[in-house]
Amino acid sequence: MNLLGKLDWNAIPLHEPIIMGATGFMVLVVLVVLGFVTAKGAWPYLWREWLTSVDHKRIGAMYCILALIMMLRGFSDAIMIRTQQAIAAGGAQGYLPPEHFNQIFSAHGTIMILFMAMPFVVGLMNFAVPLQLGVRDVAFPTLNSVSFWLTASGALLVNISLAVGEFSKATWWGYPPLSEMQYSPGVGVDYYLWSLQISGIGTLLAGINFVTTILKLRAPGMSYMRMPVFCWTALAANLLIVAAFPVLTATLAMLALDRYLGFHFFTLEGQGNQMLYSNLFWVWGHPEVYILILPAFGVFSEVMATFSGKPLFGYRSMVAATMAICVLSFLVWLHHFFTMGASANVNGFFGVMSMIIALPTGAKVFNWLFTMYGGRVRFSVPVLWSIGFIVTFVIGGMTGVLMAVPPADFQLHNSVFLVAHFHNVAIGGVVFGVMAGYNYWFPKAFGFRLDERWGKASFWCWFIGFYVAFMPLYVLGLMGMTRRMQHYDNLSWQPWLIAAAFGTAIILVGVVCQIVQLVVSIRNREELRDVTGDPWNGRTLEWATASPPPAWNFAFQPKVAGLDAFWSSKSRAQATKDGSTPTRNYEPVEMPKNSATGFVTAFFAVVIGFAMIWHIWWLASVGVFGAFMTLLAFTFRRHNEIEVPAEEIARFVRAHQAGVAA
Amino acid sequence: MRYGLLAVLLIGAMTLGGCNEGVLDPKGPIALAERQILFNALGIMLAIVIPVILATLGFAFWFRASNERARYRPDFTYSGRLELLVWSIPGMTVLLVGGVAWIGAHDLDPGKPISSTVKPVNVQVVSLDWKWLFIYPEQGIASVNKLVVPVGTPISFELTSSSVMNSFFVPQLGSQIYTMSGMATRLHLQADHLGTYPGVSAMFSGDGFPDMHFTVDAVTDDRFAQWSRQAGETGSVLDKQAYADLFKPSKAVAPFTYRGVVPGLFSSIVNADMGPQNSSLSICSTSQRAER
Amino acid sequence: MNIAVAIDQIPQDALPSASEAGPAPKRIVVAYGFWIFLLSDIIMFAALFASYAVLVRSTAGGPTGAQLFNQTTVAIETVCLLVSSYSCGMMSLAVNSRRYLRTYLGALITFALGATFLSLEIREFLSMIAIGAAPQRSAFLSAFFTLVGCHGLHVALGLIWLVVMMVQVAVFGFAARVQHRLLCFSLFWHALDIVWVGVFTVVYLMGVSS
Amino acid sequence: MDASAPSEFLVYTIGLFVALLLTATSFWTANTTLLWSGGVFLGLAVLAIAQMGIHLVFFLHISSGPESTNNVLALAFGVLIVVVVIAGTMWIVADMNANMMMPSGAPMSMRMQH
Ligand code: HEA
Ligand code: HEA
Ligand code: CUA
Ligand SMILES: [Cu+2]
Repeated sequence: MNLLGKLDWNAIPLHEPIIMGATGFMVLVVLVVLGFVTAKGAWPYLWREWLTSVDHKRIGAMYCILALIMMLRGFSDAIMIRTQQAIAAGGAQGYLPPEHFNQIFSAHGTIMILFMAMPFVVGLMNFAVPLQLGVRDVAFPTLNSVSFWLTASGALLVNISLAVGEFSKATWWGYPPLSEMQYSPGVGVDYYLWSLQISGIGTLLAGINFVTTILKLRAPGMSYMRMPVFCWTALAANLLIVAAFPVLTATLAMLALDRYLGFHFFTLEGQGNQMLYSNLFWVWGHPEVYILILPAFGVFSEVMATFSGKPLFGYRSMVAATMAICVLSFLVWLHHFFTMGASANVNGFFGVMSMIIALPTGAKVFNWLFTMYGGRVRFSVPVLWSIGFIVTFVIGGMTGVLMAVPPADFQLHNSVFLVAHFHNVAIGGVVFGVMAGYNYWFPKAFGFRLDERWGKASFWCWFIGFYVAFMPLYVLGLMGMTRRMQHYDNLSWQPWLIAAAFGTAIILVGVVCQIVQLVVSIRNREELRDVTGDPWNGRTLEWATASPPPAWNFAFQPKVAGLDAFWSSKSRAQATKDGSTPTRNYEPVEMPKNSATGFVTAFFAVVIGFAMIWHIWWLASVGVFGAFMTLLAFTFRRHNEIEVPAEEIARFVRAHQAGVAA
Repeated sequence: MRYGLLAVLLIGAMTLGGCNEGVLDPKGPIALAERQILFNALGIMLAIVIPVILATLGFAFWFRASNERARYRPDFTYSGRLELLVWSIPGMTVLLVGGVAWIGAHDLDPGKPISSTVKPVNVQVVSLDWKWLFIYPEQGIASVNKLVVPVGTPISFELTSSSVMNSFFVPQLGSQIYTMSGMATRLHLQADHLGTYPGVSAMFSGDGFPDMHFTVDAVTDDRFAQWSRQAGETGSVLDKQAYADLFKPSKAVAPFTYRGVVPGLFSSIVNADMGPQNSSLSICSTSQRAER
Repeated sequence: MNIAVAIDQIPQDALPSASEAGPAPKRIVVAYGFWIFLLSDIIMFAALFASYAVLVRSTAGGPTGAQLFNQTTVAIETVCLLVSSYSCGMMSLAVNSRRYLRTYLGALITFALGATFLSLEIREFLSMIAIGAAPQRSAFLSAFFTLVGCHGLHVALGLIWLVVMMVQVAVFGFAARVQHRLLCFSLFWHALDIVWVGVFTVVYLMGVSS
Repeated sequence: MDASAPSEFLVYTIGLFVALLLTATSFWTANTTLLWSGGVFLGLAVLAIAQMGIHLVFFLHISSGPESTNNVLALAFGVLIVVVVIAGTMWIVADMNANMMMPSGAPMSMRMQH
């Protein structure tokens, strides 16, 4: 009986220079950051104000920071894929042997979708939705913190796999039989399973939280048809989370039972059915990509309207399109396995259903166009991302519809044409969207704008780099190149792959510009300071409060009388020229108290995950017990609220007004 | 405008780049029809997508805040007529492409035999770790990593896998299809031109995946007869023992042939899951893949 | 001028519909959030049901449902759950009218019935494993144990939750928080019944009759 | 509160009674030889759906009143997804099984029935 399960010194790949280099670098960065925090004596502050915070704005910011860090990890994987494929032609094997290469693209896909894009959109929703709804916080603030920390736990586990053991080599789909014990006896697939399960639970809880918040907590007067479009897209995305993630949980649980207890869901032995996994995986997988894109659509709607200086065109059809996409996205999943051998009726049905999604999406695109029409478009950074998005996404959507034609997909499936499609929509749609949102809401979150020049430079590098990096893949796909190739013999592919690698280098420059933008903006924050709380002449309620907003968001509960609440109240105020501020009686506000529940639960979640991966059963039981006791302790806490005295609120408002007047 | 031009250039490059091999250089009726569908669907969609891109850039340029001549109309937020347009233009497109999809799915159903006066050749395909086995039941021979077919003759494939999922794919002949253990998928292809075409696995299957390719030789009937005769005279017989050897994982295997095949080998590979009573092929369920 | 105040100056007409009434009270928010959770849980069960339906004939030469299932046990289990739902409802009524004794009594009966259900189920599982019908035997049995076991796991968690709630009633009395949680518990318990209706119909009755 | 208590009590009691009745009918349907065997499957499904409805109305207090509009909408969405997931999966996998013909010509689903 081994106390440490499968874990021993061999788990650490000491003989692999690349992996150890990357690990060493990561550990170094972490140590530097920790050292810096310790030297500054910032631990109490961090603990009090961030790690245990239940404030939706803080949690939103932490989600985004997590996403940015994971982006860098995902990007380094991408660079490795691109350089490997640029050189491993003919007889050459490149510098990454299969067992590394296969881990790298599996990790890249998993991280980009689940630990980069997901946290980023959830972070933006966290930050903006309660503000836009005109309320103090989400429905369940402590649960929100638990959600975040569970997501972070999953991300941590994925990164631990770099140093201890290995990550999955069975792609981000984890299709059996390849992912079964028989063909993947290592711990890689277990890392995949447990990191997805843990973060998946976090995401599910976040989804529940946001559906409840949007449906049950809105400022007085904000009927459904007065909600900002971003809130609508957030509602749709979270409904999809609530409906899709349980399926993923069940599917991965079945795979885990196969691997851990010798069940036969998907194995040939015992007459399991591998097709069942593919089917269930995509029942989740397809809605998942819309969970990512819908909030991005919401960001573009806000940005387009704000920077065109007019309300969004066709609000009602935008709402209808959003909800239509939400429902339709559950009816198309088979388009990911047209080539499995279903009959023509099944393929045809799911093909046509997939295309029908182009209809509401197209309506959205046209509505954005007509929002610009008759507007006064200011070319700030968020707008650049939005216009770049429309141009790029339309191409990616088109190639998606192309693959929704079954006979065309018979030729394009699993080729790099498909890889080009989904980067076209994932980068041109989701990444551009979160970048727009990041530039748009940054001043609200931190009180100063981001530098425009570096922002624009970053955008152009990304935009051009994207085309150079991914258009060649369309060509290669048509030339018959399949995805996930560690090396290839066909020398005529190589020039295109070198071009693609070059494009990735341009994107890298864009990423560097982005980091510089952040540094420069922090340095020049006094010049970039936003004192009014409304740097863009916004339309929605988040711009009605100070930047950064106080913990309680609004001194008084805003009352809403129409669409674009803030915009219309500003025009009304201008019309009456009523600049005087009536004196008001401030009332104390009840705020949820900080709680370490999320952090501690997540700590135990990491323990459970790690122990299960390495078959250290006693430790897993300790983790379960610890997590249970933590939650129990939380439910026995007597006071969950603190009261912010009226005087403090009045002081804050006075200071803000003084700033605005100055 | 620049991007429109860029797109046109890129599409041009695509067509050129894809011309010498791959799916844009079809050598059989299935691939030909699929290329046509691909182009038709692309054409239908470009007719709407290019104007959208141009309009995006045009609107953004004309309605820039610094343009004095553009009329500012902050109240232009709804127009029933435009709304109708907004939904019906994509609607029409979807109708068209959807029709293509539905009819195409039926016409080019991989399980549908190719109608022809020529009697089809049957080939049984097995994907192994990491190579392809082609069994010719009528000729009683088998070949590894090399598929020889008579030109102008429909080939009727039955496919299965001895280990993980793979996808049998010859881009220049058309449709790919998955191979899965314990079951048999169907596919019908035909080569109309003499030549040698690359074939691959399109579904990632582990460490040896990138080397899991094969060649397809489309030859005349005479050459085919000759080849199968020759193959029937040399090499060993693919019996259970030989299959067990072949079953062992290996990468980048040079093509070779088997002089004979024990009858019913393909179905016993498919039926490896028939339960304990059929343990003759139980090797199938224990992978011998090396893991570090 | 202060913008936050400008918002506030909007003439406050009568707020007509419920959707404009402003944030809902805590009780409603909690119950609604839990309702959404239950729906997601039911969707998870849907995936398990779908898997069971797909795999039900994949017995790999092993025993089938008709050979394994004992309808008498299932009937007793069903009655246990149904009556426990009723006693759970009685408990909710007692909570609403703040009666301690009735609350404890309701909880006790609910707990006892739930525990009986669980022990019957465990006994059934053990007897199946004893005759070689373990989940490792075939895909059908894997799906069966997972689907039914997942429901059983939910019941077990419900029992733990019930105990915790009774301690909280003893410690905090009928505080608002405790009431909200008891409300959620009863929703949970009733939802488990709904899942069980699916289980006994699809797994046991359809399995035996076909 | 006192006025509402007895009626609530009645609701639960009726619910229990009806649910027990439906359950008994289900068990009877599954075991009787009186019914045409082809209809048993359908009958069981209908009974189960009816009983789920009873639980929703009498135990979970779902009603059509304005205060539970949101709950009903969410429920409808959930039911839609449940139906899509179960029916879609069964349709797809059954179709695939039928297509994955054996060399002998017997469809795979036939083979799986022993
Ligand atoms: C954010 C992510 C995202 C988005 C938004 C989309 C959007 C779409 N996707 Fe994509 N897709 C992925 C992410 C995404 N996809 C990923 C990650 C994969 C692969 C995963 C893997 O295999 O690893 C994938 C794979 C994938 C496949 C599988 C291919 C294969 O495996 O062989 C298919 C096939 O149908 C498809 C189709 C579509 C369609 C029809 C849309 C539509 O929603 C697009 C709609 C948009 C438009 C059409 C443009 C705008 C519309 C107009 C301007 C109106 C007029 C136009 C027309 C009517 C055509 N996608
Ligand atoms: C959201 C999803 C997403 C995103 C954004 C990306 C981004 C990129 N991806 Fe990836 N990719 C996938 C999802 C994604 N990918 C998936 C699902 C797969 C399939 C995996 C599988 O096969 O199983 C895949 C596979 C995949 C392959 C295919 C391998 C193969 O099958 O042959 C390649 C090849 O080049 C690739 C490359 C890239 C590149 C160059 C980028 C670049 O665009 C990267 C861009 C860079 C960043 C996104 C980082 C930016 C960082 C910042 C902006 C930080 C800024 C910091 C501060 C402000 C502090 N990806
Ligand atoms: Cu195909 Cu079983
Ligand atoms: Cu999809």
